[in-house]
Amino acid sequence: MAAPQRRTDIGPPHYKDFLPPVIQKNYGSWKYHEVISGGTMVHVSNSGDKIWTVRVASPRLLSTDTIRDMADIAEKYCGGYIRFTTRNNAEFLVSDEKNIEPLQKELKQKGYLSGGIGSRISNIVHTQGWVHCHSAATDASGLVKVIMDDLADYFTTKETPNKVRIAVACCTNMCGAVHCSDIALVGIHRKVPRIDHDSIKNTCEVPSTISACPTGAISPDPAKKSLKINDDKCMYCGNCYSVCPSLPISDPVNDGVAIVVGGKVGSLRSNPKFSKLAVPYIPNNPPRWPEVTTIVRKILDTYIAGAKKHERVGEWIERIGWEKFFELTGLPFTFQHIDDFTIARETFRTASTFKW
Amino acid sequence: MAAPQRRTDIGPPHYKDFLPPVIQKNYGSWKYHEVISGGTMVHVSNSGDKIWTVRVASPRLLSTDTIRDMADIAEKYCGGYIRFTTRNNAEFLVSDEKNIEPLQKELKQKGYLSGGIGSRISNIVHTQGWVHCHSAATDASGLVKVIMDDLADYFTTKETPNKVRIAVACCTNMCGAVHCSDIALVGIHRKVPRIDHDSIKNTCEVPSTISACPTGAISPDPAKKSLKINDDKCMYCGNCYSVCPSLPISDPVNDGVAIVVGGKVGSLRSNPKFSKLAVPYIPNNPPRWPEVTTIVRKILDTYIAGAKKHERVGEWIERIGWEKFFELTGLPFTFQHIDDFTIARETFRTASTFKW
Amino acid sequence: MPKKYDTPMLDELEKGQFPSFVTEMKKAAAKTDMAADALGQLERCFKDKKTHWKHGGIVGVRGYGGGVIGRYSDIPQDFPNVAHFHTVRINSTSAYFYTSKFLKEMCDIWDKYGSGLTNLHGSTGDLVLLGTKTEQLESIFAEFSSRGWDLGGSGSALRTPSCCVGPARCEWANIDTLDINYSITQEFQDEMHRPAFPYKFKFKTVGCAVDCNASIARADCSIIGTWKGKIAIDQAEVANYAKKGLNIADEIVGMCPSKCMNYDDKALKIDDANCVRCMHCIAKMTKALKPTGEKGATILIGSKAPFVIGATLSWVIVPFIKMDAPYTELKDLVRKMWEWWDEHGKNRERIGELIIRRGMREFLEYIGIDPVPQQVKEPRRDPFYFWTEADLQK
Amino acid sequence: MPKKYDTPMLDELEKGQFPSFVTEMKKAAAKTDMAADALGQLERCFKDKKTHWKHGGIVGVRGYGGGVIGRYSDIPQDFPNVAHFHTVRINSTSAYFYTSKFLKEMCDIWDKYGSGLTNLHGSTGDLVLLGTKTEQLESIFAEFSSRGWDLGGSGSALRTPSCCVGPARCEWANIDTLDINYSITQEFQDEMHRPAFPYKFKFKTVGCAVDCNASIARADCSIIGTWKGKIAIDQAEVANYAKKGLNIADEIVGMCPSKCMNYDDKALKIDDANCVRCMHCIAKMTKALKPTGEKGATILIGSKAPFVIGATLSWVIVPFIKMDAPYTELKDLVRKMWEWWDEHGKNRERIGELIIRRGMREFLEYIGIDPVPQQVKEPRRDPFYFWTEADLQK
Ligand code: SRM
Ligand code: SRM
Ligand code: SRM
Ligand code: SRM
Ligand code: SF4
Ligand code: SF4
Ligand code: SF4
Ligand code: SF4
Ligand code: SF4
Ligand code: SF4
Ligand code: SF4
Ligand code: SF4
Repeated sequence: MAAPQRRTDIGPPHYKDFLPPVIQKNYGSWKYHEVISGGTMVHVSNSGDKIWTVRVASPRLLSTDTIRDMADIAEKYCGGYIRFTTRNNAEFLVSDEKNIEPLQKELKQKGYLSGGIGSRISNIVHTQGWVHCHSAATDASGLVKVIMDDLADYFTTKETPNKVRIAVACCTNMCGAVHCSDIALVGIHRKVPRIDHDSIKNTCEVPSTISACPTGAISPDPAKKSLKINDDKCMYCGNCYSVCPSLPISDPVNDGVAIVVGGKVGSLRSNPKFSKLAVPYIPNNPPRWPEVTTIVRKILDTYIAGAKKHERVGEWIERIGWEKFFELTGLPFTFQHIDDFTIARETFRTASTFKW
Repeated sequence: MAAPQRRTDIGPPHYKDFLPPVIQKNYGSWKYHEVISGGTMVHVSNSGDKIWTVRVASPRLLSTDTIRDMADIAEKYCGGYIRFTTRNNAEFLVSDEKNIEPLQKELKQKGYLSGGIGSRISNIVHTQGWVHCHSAATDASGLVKVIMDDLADYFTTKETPNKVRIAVACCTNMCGAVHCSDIALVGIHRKVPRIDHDSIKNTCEVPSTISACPTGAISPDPAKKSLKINDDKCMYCGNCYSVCPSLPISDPVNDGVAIVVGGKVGSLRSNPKFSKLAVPYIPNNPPRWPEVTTIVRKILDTYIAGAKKHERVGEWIERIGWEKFFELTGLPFTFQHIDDFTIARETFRTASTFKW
Repeated sequence: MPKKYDTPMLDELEKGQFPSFVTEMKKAAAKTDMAADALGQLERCFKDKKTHWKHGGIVGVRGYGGGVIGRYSDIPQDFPNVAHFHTVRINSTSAYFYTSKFLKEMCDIWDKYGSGLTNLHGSTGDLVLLGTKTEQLESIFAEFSSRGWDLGGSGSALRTPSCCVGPARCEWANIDTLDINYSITQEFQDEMHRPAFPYKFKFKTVGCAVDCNASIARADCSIIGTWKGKIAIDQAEVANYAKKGLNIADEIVGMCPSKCMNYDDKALKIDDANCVRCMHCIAKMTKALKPTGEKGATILIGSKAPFVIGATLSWVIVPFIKMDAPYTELKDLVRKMWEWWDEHGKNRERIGELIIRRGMREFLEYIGIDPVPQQVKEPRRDPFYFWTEADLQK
Repeated sequence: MPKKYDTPMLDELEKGQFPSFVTEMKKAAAKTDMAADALGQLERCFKDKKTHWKHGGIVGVRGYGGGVIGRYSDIPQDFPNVAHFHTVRINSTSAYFYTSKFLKEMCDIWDKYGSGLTNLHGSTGDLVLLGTKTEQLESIFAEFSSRGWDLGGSGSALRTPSCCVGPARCEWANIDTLDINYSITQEFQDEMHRPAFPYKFKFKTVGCAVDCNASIARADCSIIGTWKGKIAIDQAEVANYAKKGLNIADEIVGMCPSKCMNYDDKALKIDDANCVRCMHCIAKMTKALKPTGEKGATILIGSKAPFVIGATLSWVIVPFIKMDAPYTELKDLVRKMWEWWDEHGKNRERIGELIIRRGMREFLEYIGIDPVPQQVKEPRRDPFYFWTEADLQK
């Protein structure tokens, strides 16, 4: 096979070429939708046309075998049309009602997990972890797997008060939407980076390394032609390592996972919110991180028991107050929970109105 | 008269020596109070005892003549007991119901203005201004006088949806509670301080002057043995002048008054709030600052027309939204309204939910 | 007879309903040269649209480092009697209660040694005597102190503490604000009179969250009375309020910030565990509602005016502390705070700014207070934080 | 036949209901050496509790400065087939619609030149091909580009824009998210492929404030569809919802953030002037409520992950802009923003950080947008602010 002719700056193909005919016809003219089950919904257009969506979970990390299998299924029931969601689920787009049952059956039989639609837990937005990133303080895919195994019923059938968006990022670069998720896990370090004085001059640009440090802990070390780190100022964020490979920070004993909660991005009812720290540190305990799944489950159960219908995790917590969140979940409140970063003072309680 | 014997570190006299007998008897045992009129209320104790309070306005700046006159009145009707409030009004404390009417009559006849109790405008907390301070960008007593003249009916009789706390500070040192008032005025500058290079070495401590600048606009000028100011960074706050007399900043043409609104300190219904900028600048126009009184009146009228009962100014604005506040008051929204100081980003609108 | 100045601009400020400070100044100006020149210079300020006062130098009384604010005219040639025009701060009584006897004595002294002009009171709470000359200061101090009065604070020192009227004439006081205020003031006389702090320090005490002394906005240490217990409800009085036209559903239940109230036109119920003690319902239905149970205070730290990092409100350090005389726990706590501040504070750095700069952890650990969620509105966002060796060992 | 490793720890992750990434890796490992070594090295990471990847160097295709993430093992001696293990970012289609035909072609290419492992999709929205060697990059690029596909962004460049499903399958889209996304991507090919910005730049477009693409949290430029007009109410459908058990008072009216709804068990009313268009009522009663009037978008700028100053959400710059193809107004605006950022941005400074550093005024003036209250939650607190000579003249 001769190498084909390369082309540049052509951008992606036009989306129209990938839309099922019923979507092309009713584009921009949808009237309403109905959720049929945890994994199936139908959208009805002003013309009366319908399109059914059958959503299945994906580990996101897919082999070509699995993608080919999905393509085959799409050909069989969907005229070859399939899409992926912004949370990495696969959606089979069905134009013909009578294809739905056989499709669902085949999916089930092949072990696909259908769900994620409606007031449920959908897939976990996540990142590379130990599968591909040099920066990872924990694994991402592994955490996703163990959490979703534990909560799978909430993906397929059981309902939560509102959607619960979970995210995982393997370091504080946060390549997911961790900072605005209902429940999120993020890999963290707890030790000062080690300095490889020998390699530093060749691998690192000193000014950008210094300015990468959020706390100003790094300064030049002219004697050694290297850098110095002020241990007292370092909060182990790892940003210096992102710009300078000679400052490795990962540490098998002290790295681990933090849990943040209560964020959201939609504007429904209440404005978008940042996630806030619930648990500062849980040790990495692969392959199944049992402490993590236990705590995530505890937070979720407490939310389900306490929230009003339509309340997101953050809305529920803001209604009851953070002091109640810690009381009800039994999670300890520590010095790490009190902000000391850039907008710390905006988080201090400037009122005597709180709950005992 | 021989000089009396001085004593040191004795502190103030014991408060018990200044409490009327009925207060001593019922101290800590008050049951409820009732507002009788704009200037009179009664507190009833668990024992059934009562104490009436008749409150009168004070310009705070009092001559000894007036204080003597108040003392005389207190002797006549109150067993000599009088107190001042945290907002500088005078309170005549009456134990005998039959003294109230004659007291009110005498006060009226002598020109005292009784009021400030209940859902009204009370006295304006304020500062020295041109009467006594070197730092004043505007006068305080003058502004208080013209505003209270205009709003006197709301002190004496008319009601507002809730208390309206007004404050005036003559510079951004804010020796009043300007930063947490319903409506407040603050004197501001708009020009970079002038540097008196000759006197600076004798009058100013260089490091503390440099660190007084919130924006880091000041740096040493070793050549001149003086200081330099980076004009682009200076926001005319005047803090450098507070620590260094050789950096005069006042400017008759460009100094003036800013109006901030929506602050409060109590926790009722909503937490304490900072005041926020409503009008960045009004020129000093003594003796009666007509532009200022017009705008204060406009803000007040808009509040009275729009607020629900019990809503403070800030609560009303937060309910309708700042965009509506500017629309309803007709005040222009300018670049100065957008924060660029330490917590600026917390004030940016991180949602698409606003009103047109 | 003091000199008389034409004051056409200030005369405009004698018009109108509200009592006029110009009238007050004229009264004093009729008696003292200082007040007369103060009035004349003020007219000049109005004309020139600028202040004519210069930075003050250090003036005071023997053995004290504060209590007097030095003030000098920048046009002494025109107004020689205010060439010096210093302010004397007399430490007021708790909640500003006075007898006519004292007030008259005070007036006599002030007419003799000063301008005859006062502020009742200054923003911090001092009885402010406005305008005298350096050479009078010792006499003034002797006159007052011999009668049992002392100077208040100024400079980098403890400032005159102040409080709300509290138990003296208010049904909502959870703590004895007057006594706390008095006791603190007496305890820390040295800290008040001999400035040795990095910057000023202010206490303000109030009996409840209504905060009639603006303590949360302008005190380095705000002491706010509160309770742990139920709000007792007198249902008959509730019915009375309803009868008299209070719309309980809208005005009370609907405005409760924690939505912990319920009213079914017959009985009012409060879910006390979820009440945040905001005081709204109690203030609007004082005859019907009364806090019960344990009384004490919340201690908040850090409020101040905007320099250098922007205005702050005080924030919770100790959610609840018993406040029984002689308030030893509070005083010990404050001493610890000062120790830490003395050690780390920069010149002109308030304690709140220092906490923001160095972090709550260091402060709390030093003063021996545990972290609790009541100290924050919400936990931190960004997951960057410090660990000590002790934390890692755990 | 690729080498097989023992993976006792990873095997644990094939248990459980949720589809397993380990199973996926094993499928690929059965076919390619690269995937096999990736699996082996991952097991080692699990055992060592640390990553075994090193910082990437710069690798890519001819004429492009991005689109490939270099990746190297730190134990290549043990896992030689992942000594290089670079990622190729293929620019996905708007809203991730695919045909089986394309997917199969993609798989064929990837089995041939790479590990057979993918991410559908990366967090930014690329079709991520996970793991190949430097020498394969040109061939991969040729295979894809000859079929009409191009690389996405990486480095200090425009990143692959993404959007929600919008008008393709959602009744709430106020703007044509797919077309906007496509048009932006095509317009700025050079900015995507030849990194020349101070740092990365991301666009995310959504049809309404529900924000199904998390645009407000992770896009330097968030484009959010909205409307100016009334919410049309179908009262019959309202009644239907009530009949079916929706508690309209509690679940809809009671949760409306602007309290602008009213329901009296007969008719629902909305005070449209006070609606903030939060989408709650519309989402929960989709058959009954429909926005009408002018459609367009709100443009927000600045969201990003926590480094260096803490996480940010995008904030409003332009409250309303019409979004008709070819979106010239938007594109011109963006170009202006970039110009300003290019001029002032430091290395690794996102545009939002730059605005925070230099102030909204300079940014808004440069791009020619007026200040309006919609840009802020509330006006500033502390009354320190700049004036230009022009301001003073006014
Ligand atoms: C398919 C997808 C868009 C896409 O372009 O891929 C999508 C599709 C729909 N979303 Fe979404 N949302 C999708 C990601 C999101 C996200 C983004 C995210 O999770 O990162 C959000 C924001 C979450 C947040 O606020 O943190 C999101 C918040 C919502 C909400 C708001 C929930 C709430 O009340 O807070 C609704 C409305 C509702 O459920 O009533 C909604 C409603 C819908 C509707 C009903 C819209 C419609 O009329 O078609 C669609 C089906 C709902 C469902 O799955 O239950 N969608 N939706 C995304 C599916 C992800 C997945 O696989 O689960
Ligand atoms: C006398 C004084 C205390 C003192 O130690 O001097 C005082 C006394 C009372 N206050 Fe106050 N307040 C006093 C300053 C304050 C302040 C502080 C300030 O203004 O700087 C506040 C906080 C204002 C704020 O939040 O910004 C204050 C906010 C209140 C409120 C809360 C109003 C609200 O709903 O937001 C109440 C409750 C009410 O009115 O229902 C209240 C209620 C009361 C009561 C009814 C308390 C009682 O049961 O005795 C007293 C008479 C009320 C009145 O004047 O209408 N008092 N009150 C102060 C009188 C100042 C004056 O001359 O006007
Ligand atoms: C007299 C008084 C205003 C008044 O008319 O009532 C006053 C007057 C001055 N204040 Fe003040 N402050 C007064 C209460 C306040 C308050 C309010 C309070 O204490 O409740 C504040 C705001 C709260 C706070 O502490 O932050 C206040 C915040 C300042 C500041 C800013 C401090 C800061 O940390 O940002 C300064 C500047 C300074 O310390 O150099 C200041 C400085 C000054 C100086 C000493 C001027 C200076 O720069 O040296 C003023 C002397 C004026 C004069 O010539 O008489 N004054 N000052 C108040 C004291 C009277 C009293 O003792 O009762
Ligand atoms: C692949 C991907 C994660 C994933 O598994 O999906 C990813 C992977 C990396 N990101 Fe990311 N980022 C990815 C989406 C994101 C997102 C989410 C988004 O785009 O919506 C964010 C948060 C939003 C934002 O832009 O702030 C994100 C914030 C970062 C940051 C922090 C940037 C900052 O301004 O703070 C870094 C650090 C850097 O740029 O040096 C980073 C850096 C990296 C690097 C290149 C590591 C590095 O330090 O050089 C990672 C390469 C991993 C690898 O070896 O494969 N990545 N990164 C995502 C891109 C796939 C794609 O193209 O579709
Ligand atoms: S979150 Fe950190 S470790 Fe994970 S992919 Fe992104 S940069 Fe790598
Ligand atoms: S880990 Fe973070 S805080 Fe520590 S030196 Fe590096 S950049 Fe600075
Ligand atoms: S506010 Fe400023 S000008 Fe006024 S008294 Fe205080 S320091 Fe002086
Ligand atoms: S006026 Fe304020 S901003 Fe300007 S130089 Fe002085 S301290 Fe700095
Ligand atoms: S603060 Fe509370 S206790 Fe003190 S006077 Fe006000 S209402 Fe009464
Ligand atoms: S005190 Fe405040 S929070 Fe408590 S019940 Fe009354 S209104 Fe509600
Ligand atoms: S963001 Fe709005 S338009 Fe886009 S898919 Fe979600 S609900 Fe539909
Ligand atoms: S869109 Fe939101 S703000 Fe508007 S009426 Fe509906 S719930 Fe209320």
